[in-house]
Amino acid sequence: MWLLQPFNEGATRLFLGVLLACLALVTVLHLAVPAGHPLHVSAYTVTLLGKYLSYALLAVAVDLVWGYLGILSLGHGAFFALGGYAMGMYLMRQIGDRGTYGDPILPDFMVFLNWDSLPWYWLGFDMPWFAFLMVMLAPGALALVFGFLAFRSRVTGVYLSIITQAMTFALMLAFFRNEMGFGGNNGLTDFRELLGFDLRTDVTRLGLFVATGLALALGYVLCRAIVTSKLGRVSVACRDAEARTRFLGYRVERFQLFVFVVSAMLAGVAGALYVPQVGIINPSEFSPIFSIEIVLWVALGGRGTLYGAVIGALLVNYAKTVFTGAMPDAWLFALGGMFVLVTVFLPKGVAGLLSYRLKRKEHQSDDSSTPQEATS
Amino acid sequence: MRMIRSFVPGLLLLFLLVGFVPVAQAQDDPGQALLESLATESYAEKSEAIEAIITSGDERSRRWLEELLDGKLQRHKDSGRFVIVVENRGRSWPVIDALSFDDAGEMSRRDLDRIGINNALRGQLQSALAVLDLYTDDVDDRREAARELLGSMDATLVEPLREVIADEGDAEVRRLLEQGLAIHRLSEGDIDAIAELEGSLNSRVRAALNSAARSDDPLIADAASAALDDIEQKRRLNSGLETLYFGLSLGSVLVLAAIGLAITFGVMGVINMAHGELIMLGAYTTWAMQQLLPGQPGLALVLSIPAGFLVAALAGIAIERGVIQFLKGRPLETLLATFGVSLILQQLVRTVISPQNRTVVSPDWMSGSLMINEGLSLTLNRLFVLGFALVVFAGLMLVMRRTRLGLEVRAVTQNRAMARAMGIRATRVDIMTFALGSGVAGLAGVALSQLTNVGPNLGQNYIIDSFMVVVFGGVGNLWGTLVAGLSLGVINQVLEPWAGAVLAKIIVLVFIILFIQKRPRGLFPQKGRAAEG
Amino acid sequence: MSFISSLADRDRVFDFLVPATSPVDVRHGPILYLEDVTVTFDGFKAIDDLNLTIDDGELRCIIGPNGAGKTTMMDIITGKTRPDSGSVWFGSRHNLLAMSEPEIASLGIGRKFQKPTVFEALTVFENLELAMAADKRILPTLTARMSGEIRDRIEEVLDTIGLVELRDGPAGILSHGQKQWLEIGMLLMQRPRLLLVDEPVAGMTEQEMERTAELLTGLAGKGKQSVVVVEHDMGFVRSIARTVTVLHQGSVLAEGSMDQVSQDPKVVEVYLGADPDEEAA
Amino acid sequence: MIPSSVYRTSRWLAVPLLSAAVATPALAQEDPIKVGILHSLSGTMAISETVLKDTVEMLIEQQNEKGGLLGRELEAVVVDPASDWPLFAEKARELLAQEEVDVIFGNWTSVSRKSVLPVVEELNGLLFYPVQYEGEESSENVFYTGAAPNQQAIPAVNYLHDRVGVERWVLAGTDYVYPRTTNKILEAYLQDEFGVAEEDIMINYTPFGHSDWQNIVSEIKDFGSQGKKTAVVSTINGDANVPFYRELGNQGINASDIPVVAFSVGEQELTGIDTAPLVGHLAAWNYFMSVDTDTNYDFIDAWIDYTGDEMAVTNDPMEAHYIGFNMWAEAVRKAGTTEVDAVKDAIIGVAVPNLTGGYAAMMPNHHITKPVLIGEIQDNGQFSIVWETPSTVAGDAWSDYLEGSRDLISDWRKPMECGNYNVVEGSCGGGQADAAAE
Repeated sequence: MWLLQPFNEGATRLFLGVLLACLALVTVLHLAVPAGHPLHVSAYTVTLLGKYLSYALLAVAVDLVWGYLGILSLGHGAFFALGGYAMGMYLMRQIGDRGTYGDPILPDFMVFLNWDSLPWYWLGFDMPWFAFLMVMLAPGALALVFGFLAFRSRVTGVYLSIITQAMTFALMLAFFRNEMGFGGNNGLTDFRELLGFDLRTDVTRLGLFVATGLALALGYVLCRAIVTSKLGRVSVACRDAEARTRFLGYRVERFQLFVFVVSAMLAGVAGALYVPQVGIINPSEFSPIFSIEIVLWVALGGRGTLYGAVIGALLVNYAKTVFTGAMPDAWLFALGGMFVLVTVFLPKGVAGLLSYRLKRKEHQSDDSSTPQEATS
Repeated sequence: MRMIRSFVPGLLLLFLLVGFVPVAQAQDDPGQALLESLATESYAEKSEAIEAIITSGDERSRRWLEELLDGKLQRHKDSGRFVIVVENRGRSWPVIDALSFDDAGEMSRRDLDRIGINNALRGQLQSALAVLDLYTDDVDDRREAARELLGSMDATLVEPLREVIADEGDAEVRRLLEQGLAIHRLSEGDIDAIAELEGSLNSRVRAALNSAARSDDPLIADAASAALDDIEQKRRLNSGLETLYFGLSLGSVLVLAAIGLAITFGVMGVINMAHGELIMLGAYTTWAMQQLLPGQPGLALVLSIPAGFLVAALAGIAIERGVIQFLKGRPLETLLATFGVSLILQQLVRTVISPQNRTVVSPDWMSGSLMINEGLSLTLNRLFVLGFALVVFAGLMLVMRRTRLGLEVRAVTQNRAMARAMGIRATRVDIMTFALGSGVAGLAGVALSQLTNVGPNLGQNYIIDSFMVVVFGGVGNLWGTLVAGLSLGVINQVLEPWAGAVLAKIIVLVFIILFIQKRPRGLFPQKGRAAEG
Repeated sequence: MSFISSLADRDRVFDFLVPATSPVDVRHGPILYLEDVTVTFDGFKAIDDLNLTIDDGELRCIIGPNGAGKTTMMDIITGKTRPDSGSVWFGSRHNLLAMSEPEIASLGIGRKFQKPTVFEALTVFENLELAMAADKRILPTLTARMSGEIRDRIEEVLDTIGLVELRDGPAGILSHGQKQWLEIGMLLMQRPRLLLVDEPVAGMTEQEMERTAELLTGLAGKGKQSVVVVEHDMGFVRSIARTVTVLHQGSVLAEGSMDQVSQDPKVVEVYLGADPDEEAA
Repeated sequence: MIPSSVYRTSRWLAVPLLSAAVATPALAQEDPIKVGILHSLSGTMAISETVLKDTVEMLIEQQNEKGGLLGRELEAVVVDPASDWPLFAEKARELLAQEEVDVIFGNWTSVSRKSVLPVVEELNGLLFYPVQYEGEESSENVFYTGAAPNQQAIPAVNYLHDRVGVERWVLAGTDYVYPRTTNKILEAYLQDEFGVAEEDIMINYTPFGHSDWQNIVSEIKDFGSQGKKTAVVSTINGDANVPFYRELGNQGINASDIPVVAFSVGEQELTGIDTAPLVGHLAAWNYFMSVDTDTNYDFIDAWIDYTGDEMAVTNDPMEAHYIGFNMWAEAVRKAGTTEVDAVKDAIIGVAVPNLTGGYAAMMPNHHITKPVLIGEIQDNGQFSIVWETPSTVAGDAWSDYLEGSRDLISDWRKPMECGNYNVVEGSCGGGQADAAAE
């Protein structure tokens, strides 16, 4: 089966090995090692890592379209956020009558905006299966419509990038509006429980962390399966010589659409896993700057090698955590400097370094880690 | 204005007396008493005191009233001595004596009691001063005064104003005063007054008519609303023009912000995320200039045009040499690197200057608005920005089309290798081009400092819009940027009144997305085979 | 004589040269038919009222000075460029102007670009794999598996184009000539009914040119492929040409055997008068 | 910058990715009391929040000069949530779980508070929130030292109606929860109390950082020319104010025609504006730098010395932190420990001097008593106080003018211990119930 293909690759096995090992390690260190012991991993760290992993999944999704399809999406934050909102809406409904105003149905913000009933698009989100379906469908649908329009009319390169940006920007403004019924600027917060588990207990946090890790693993395998399949090679073909691919009889726009939608859904899942761990979702996730940051993770980790995206996401966000805590007044210098230095000195990103070692083992991703630019 | 009642005779008296009253000694100075009466908590009493001052006929009263209006008239807590604060920033202020107007050294703000006024008193003072101004020789002051008096006249003013009108030379002033009187008569219930007010677009006239339209006397009510209707007719046209102006002005801002990017990004293909910060630098240059030249914001602003260009251009060169030159042919990496640069620049400003916004003063000739007619007036600062944007654009076109640099730039961007072969120093051209684009960004900053915050976030607010405009117009096409900017601006402003600010912006964005579907290469795509593939 | 036999011989060896069954209807003669085609780029007439007919199984050479509209003509046939007016028919049933590139390609029209375009990030082998005639919809592509038979065919083509030892290297590292061959190879994998070959021998050595010449002549034939070659290199054209069409300023200047056209004074004036080598460069 | 950060840098960098959780040994008695500061030093909110960080650091410094608290040093733990709301929650957790701070001073925007709230409640921390806000909230672990709507908006409107004779109202605000709620309250209040007609109220919302006010200002101008005295009640958020006021000035709307009373514009914001055209426009706060008391002058002098900037200005949220910090210190002294529950109980009823010459007391609903001042903008970027409430006003967590919250009260004293007690149903509502139950 094509889904199992990736397991034949050394690199993928290595990646999965490391990832799962880390999951196990953290779990053990958190549960088994007593608090106060230097090796104990606190709930704080667990949640933090969980957040990183969800970002990593998002980065993988972006790398799939950017690295292999050559589509620089500056709007993937939108799919991430939509997934997050779908999850957030479910969590809001779970609050039930424990909200400030004790309304059994309406979330607090609706109560004080004097809404007397749930808007139609909130219906069904009290059912987990529906909500989780929406986590994938909502971003998927957006990607489908948007992609259909864009690819059909052969919008390419920077033009595509900019309209993806316009898309997420428009969505951000829309979600800021209180009339939209998504809590406006405050977004959705004060979550209580997920599938009956109290979100404020460490066990749940650990659970979410592990779940995110597994989701990342699955997402990674899925993406590898795609890029190692013939379809993956067609994607690379579209990326490097779109016209040629057409003359070979491939309907480029459909391939682009397919990969784009898959990637959007992955981003949605990432968002859904992100929200319960950080405890809030608000329109700022739609902000164009955030979407650009995602691209930065990928570029920094190494574009066109999925594991590079993971490395990039972890690296940048860990750095952010450390710097904002350690040098609150100067951390932007550090982060900014990091971006500059990496681009200038590591053209292939961090993965560029590793790929030398992996060259022999893994041919595929190494070839495609030297793509021609999609823009200009 | 009830306050003005009864002191008009005093005012006139005051003018007869000017120069005849001997300056009394401080101790038994009646002025001291007059000012004492101001030093009270109750605003009612203050208002009495002000009337007293006006009617006193003391020649210094005008100065007192003005200083009171500016909140500069203050009282020393311990000595009870009245002083006029010359400069009221910082901890201790230079002052002069309120009676003799002699220098009285410095006083700590701790020891001074301000004689506060509220808007009611402010109104009273303004109309009082306005009445005085009616007697000055400067015709503009008189017109200003007459305008000020519109809608704030009462019985006691009628007679004196009649006389004023009688020997007033300037038609405009006469017209305004007549109108003012008419408004007064209307409030007295004189229906003929409406005839005089007909067709005036002045907002105070409309206010008067509106309240008349609500009056119990049906005749007046009908007449007033009739008058209002045809005023509304005129206003509709005006507000149409106004909206157009708003649109163009917003558009000009977009153009300014984007035009530099049209060079660095459109022509060089560098995705310069630090563009916004270059704009910011320009704005800060303006601020710095005004710090260097305190008291003459106008000159500072003019000087900061070249200065802003230079600073931003130098910064641009630094970026090009320091980062971008290593990223030839990797446009996407430039996005990454320049984003880093933008973070650094922002934080740099926060640390070196301040995280707070900085004040950039608008020179007098740029504040206020140009009155086309009483219903339509164009705000001057935006008018200047609009003009500035067009000038910058024209200049840029000239550089790109008519100069050697422009030629070389186009050559290098079209075929680098060939251009080199023809002996064009490509690297030098790169530097120049980037410097040019950055410099223009700096100019944009100088202009924006007149419209919005000058702070570390200035750049971020414009970077997205800038990219939108450039792409919408068609990458690499300056005309495209111009048209795109202006049209987006107009669309936005036309939508805003009925869609609201947020929705308008959303609609514009969606419009851009759909438009790119129709024309995947923007408004003015680069045509021909070169653009294929 | 030996030439013919070698052809026949090669025919037998390369059974993959037998074209894929294509829906094209050639019972009424021509396989490609352009009528009154005109296209302009910003006012400049790249193609001016062009009429051209290619018969089934024919090998046609098209020559003409730069800017004569050769490449643009190919763009039109393959659906990349839409003409302002005129009609283009593939066989007597398919109106190419109403189709997208992929549709046209899957009808059995293959194209080799002037500037060789292969997928540089992919290996030579993968390039051929993608080119191969197969179900090119999404899911089949996603789940496609490499069968032994496919492998053999790719191997054969690799052998033909002489890139066997480079099969696993990225196509990006190939020399110009090798890329030309790879692209021709991709055409062969496509098994088209009509091949449009744009400057196939640019940057090739003498031997390579010979091989190409043999290959192309071998391809063409009734019931097999029809081949349209655009070429500058007069020597090469002479070596393969049966019928030659001379394009000038977007329309046909002359048509006939190489000798006929080379006598045609107009042609001599606009084209052959100039030094062929210079043209080829 | 801060010595503490240096030492934390070294420690942080020593941390490998996976064991980022560093064991923090249980604090011995002589260890310093840790005061967390959670204000954005970068991003959009840095403009307003950085001074608050400095304020708290100054207060800590002063306290240490006075010998600290309970004989222990105070130590500031500064982090930068970078105007990123999820990051606020993360940083709050870091402060409480990692740094184990005893109290947090922080947040500006409502959304950041909402994002921090669950964390603070879960880890049972103390948060002092210094900014005027929309109310409709009362958490066991949060102390609201800024103004609730009834401490700012309502009195301001009263002033305009009674003293200025305003009959027509423009409620203009940035589109987020604080303006929305405030305007809802005001709308209800105007209609109930003054019988203002529907058509005499114009409500307008704009996005964050809105910079093009041409249309809106001209609409306001038009709305104001209907023959009734008109005023604008502005809940426009910090950054958008500069272009707004500039546009007002340029379109020739001066304070005597249409006064604008702002709830989010203080001395700090005015430093970014050329105030000459704005003289006479109003703001409602609980403190102005121009307040004429010695405590205030001392505070200002200390601030100027601390920042070394002669032109440095103070503003209302700074006073809120001043009050909050002193209240906390007082409560700690009273409780004899920094242990959260003890401090929480001890602090209710604590009264400390404010900067306006009175006292601020902590109410059972975790809001404080404040005087309300109305000031007019001067040409030197200061406000001159034109009116103030005769006595201090107690902050009301739940507005009496909103449907949902009319019947709610908050009292964190035993036995009620409830943030939203419904007096009609006589029960402690919603989530607070199980929170209290724990």
